[in-house]
Amino acid sequence: MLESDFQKQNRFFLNMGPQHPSTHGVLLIVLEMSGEYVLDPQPVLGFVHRMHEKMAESRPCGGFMPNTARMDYVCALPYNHGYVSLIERKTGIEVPKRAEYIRVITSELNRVASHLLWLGAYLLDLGAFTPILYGFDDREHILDILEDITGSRLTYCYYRFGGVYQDIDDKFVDATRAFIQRLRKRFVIYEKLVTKNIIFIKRTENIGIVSPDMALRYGMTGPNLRGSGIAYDVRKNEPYSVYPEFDFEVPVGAQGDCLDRYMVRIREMEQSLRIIEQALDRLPEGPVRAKVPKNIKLSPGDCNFAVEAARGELSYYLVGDGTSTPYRLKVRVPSYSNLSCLPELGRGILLPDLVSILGSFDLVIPEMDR
Amino acid sequence: METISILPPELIRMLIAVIIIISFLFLNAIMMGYLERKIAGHVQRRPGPMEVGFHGILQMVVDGVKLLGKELLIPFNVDRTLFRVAPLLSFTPVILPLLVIPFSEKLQARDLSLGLIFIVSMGSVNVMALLVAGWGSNNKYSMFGAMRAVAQSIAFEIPILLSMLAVVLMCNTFSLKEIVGAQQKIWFVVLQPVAFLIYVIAGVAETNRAPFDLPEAESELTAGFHTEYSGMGFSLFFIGEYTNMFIVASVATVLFLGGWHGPNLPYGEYLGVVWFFLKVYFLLFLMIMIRWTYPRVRFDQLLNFAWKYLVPFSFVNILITAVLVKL
Amino acid sequence: MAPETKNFKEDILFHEFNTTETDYNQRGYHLEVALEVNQVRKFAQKAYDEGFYLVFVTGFHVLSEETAEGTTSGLNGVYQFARYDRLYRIKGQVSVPEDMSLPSICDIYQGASWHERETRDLYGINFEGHPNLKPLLLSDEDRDFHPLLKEEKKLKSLEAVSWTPEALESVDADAKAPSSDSIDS
Amino acid sequence: MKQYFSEIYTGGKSLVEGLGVTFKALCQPIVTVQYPREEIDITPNYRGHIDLVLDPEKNTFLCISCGMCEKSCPSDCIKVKGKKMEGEKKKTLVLFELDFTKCSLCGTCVEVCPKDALEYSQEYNLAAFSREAFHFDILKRLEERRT
Repeated sequence: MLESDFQKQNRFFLNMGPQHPSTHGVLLIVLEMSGEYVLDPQPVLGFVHRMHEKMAESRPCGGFMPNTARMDYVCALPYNHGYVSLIERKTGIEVPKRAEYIRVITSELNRVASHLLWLGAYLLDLGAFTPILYGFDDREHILDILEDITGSRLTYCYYRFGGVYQDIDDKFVDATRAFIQRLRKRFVIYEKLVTKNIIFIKRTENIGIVSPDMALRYGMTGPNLRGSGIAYDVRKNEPYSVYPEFDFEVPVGAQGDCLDRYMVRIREMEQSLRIIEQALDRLPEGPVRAKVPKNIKLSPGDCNFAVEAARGELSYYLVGDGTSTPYRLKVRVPSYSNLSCLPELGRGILLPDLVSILGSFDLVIPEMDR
Repeated sequence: METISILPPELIRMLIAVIIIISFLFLNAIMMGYLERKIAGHVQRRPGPMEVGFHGILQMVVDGVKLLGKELLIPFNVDRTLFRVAPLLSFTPVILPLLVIPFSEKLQARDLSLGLIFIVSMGSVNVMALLVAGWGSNNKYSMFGAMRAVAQSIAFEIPILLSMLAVVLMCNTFSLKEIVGAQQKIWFVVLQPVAFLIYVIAGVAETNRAPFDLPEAESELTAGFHTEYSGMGFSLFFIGEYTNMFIVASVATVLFLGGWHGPNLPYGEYLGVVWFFLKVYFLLFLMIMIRWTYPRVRFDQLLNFAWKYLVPFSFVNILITAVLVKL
Repeated sequence: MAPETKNFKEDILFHEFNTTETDYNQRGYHLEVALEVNQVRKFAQKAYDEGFYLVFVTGFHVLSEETAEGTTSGLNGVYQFARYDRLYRIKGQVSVPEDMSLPSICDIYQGASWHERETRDLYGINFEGHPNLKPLLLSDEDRDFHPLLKEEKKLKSLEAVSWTPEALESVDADAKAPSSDSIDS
Repeated sequence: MKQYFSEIYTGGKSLVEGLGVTFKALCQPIVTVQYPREEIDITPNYRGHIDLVLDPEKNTFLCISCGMCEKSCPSDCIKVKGKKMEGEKKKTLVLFELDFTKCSLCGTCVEVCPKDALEYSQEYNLAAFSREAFHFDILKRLEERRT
């Protein structure tokens, strides 16, 4: 039906972005359209390209820490986590147990915050205004908790090679426990307001179906992949830090539509809360920072470290040359691969569905552009 | 009929009515704008406008002044005539229906025997404004908005008419005054709950309010048909939308909620307006709450909803009503 | 709970290539594959058939060298693949010949399309067979500007940045003896 | 047909439930803070831009102008200058500038300082009309705090 003669003759281009409300920042999608049907969406990236990888090559490895938080500012701590773990793997620094626990707790809190923001932003894309404010209300609690120990609210620079910047206190533990209780109650509200809503279900069910094969060809990871029914989570499949010590599930969807991706994220928040609870219960005593040489030397050769960021697998690939400056640092960001399937996924769908798909991918543009 | 002879000539009466209605229309837009912001704020657990006046009560006045002072930007390459005409076109037809609405027993500018038909026909002119605005803007997003508005309006006009017809069948008149008069004992919402529901849903869609705000749909079409408008051009659309909401709510009040009827007040034939406004603003409150609760429906779902659910239900409803009335 | 890699015999999957097993705990991946230019597509096809997904395609810049086949361009293409169902990461590395071109794998892995466009932006590697090799991250005006190419004096030879057990130990020796002014916890 | 009606029922019910949530929220107190009118106390751990620590006993800075912070700063935004005063063995700090436009608040300078002479300020209301306003003279800020 899409390739009728009429539609072939009546194609036109529509620039969606870079200042479009639902491209979340500065993403341009050039849509070739026929009526309200999208025939060929081509994303154009690079509006906030800052060449972080070049910056990494021009300063000692410790100096790149603040940059990691600025790639994905919504979920900065896993980016910190990946980078410090990479350097620790490269140099063989042992991290105290307590520090690893703190890393896991804060990373998971940050993941929940990221998902809460996504929840609101997605509903905003679908035209509901209120959930984003509720999401922000909850997220604000996390930011307050994290601000208290990290000193910043968004672009954290909390982890250090061999540990964390400062120890957590009882106030943090109590606040986190209280927050978990609160969020569990709030899930009921989200379920009533959003998950069960018939309009929401109609807007997301059977929209933008990503088949497992398609996910593999595009290298999709994270909740977008798990929505397609593949239980791939770096925290489970490639355990790092102290994740193997916790009991948590990897939620998966059934067919890979927007609703599945939504449900995966919602259930992931619950799992994150479980991890945090277990970590708080078993929090070991001890130092939070190992002794590390002042001048960290990166041995020649390459090294890879993957962590699960809120949007999927984040890989750092480092080539060292014996000095303290990385010779080459490649950051493999999840959203980049996730979005690359859009030209295939968005063929022949309606414009509102494209907005729904974009929202369900949970894109953070500065992360893709780096 | 004695009262008419002591009234001023009909023309003066109409002029006064029009002046009152136009000033009320602006007042309503200001009030609705304020209410919408305040309710939206509290629904989202924030205070809403707080700075201008007591609890921000003058915020909308200030905004109005600001919009008046803004330049009416006319983008390059637009159809200048259509672009300028569209806001006026959206504004004028919403004044006229107010002339035939009976606010209380005696407060009615003109009681047309075909009042209901008049309102419906004026309501359809409004979509013309959206089409002209979208077409004249020379912007693809505006064009999408305009096309959606037309299809949506056509689809929802039918259930609106059919649900009205059910009421008309029950009291055998198109005159709004007589319809209210027929509800002296029992409101039609009790007798016609399905028609009432259909009317409210279709009315929300007719006024392009969320969750049926597809012509605007800011997450898809930036701002839809009024993307290119600024200053007064934009605010006329804005006033038009709120007045349209008011008309839909007052027609619902007249048809289903018993118009000015309520517990007796002194000077009931004039002060019935209090009950009327209470009912109207209750409905408007409901419409605002709906906007801040639900996501937007998709375009084809909207049309499906009209044709697959609203139209069959209203047909069945009419059939049953007709049979029962005949009995 | 942690997926055991020992039980799988992935390393034999790529027996037709020049593979080296690596220590996962030190390098973060399990198998290193040294590729020739004409093997790249075969390697990608093999990885796809075996159910690997593409992690990234990138490159890095070293000194060009004289080899038996001729002068290399100094650029190296790096491909990383991993699996969804179990823990196994492989890295393919290929030296880009002097004409600065590599075969494109974006018809096997569609996701490689963007990675290859990015690599062209940053290094100027021309991926032959790519249908749409337009700049992605950089703008069209910067077509011939490749930010990650290093200056002559900063370039090191491929050996200097390649992994050797000895190199690690020599650095380790420095690291294992923290100097007195190291930061206390 | 049965599905048609059950969908109307569940759909309608979900919509009413959603309306219930927002209506409940409408009646609950607000949770936001009217920012310029009210302010929340900021946590003592907040990491603003750096400041020199004022030694309460000597009523002066602790900085020995060793320049470690300057060297370790990944963004090159710190400028430290010491001068040997006559009759003193050690250098005295004469200039300490921070270019806050480049600073990424990583805190490396504070951690690297051998004398713990740097601290984080609690200031977050930072807004100005010019770029130059963010070239802080940290030493001058200390002089102002001096009693």
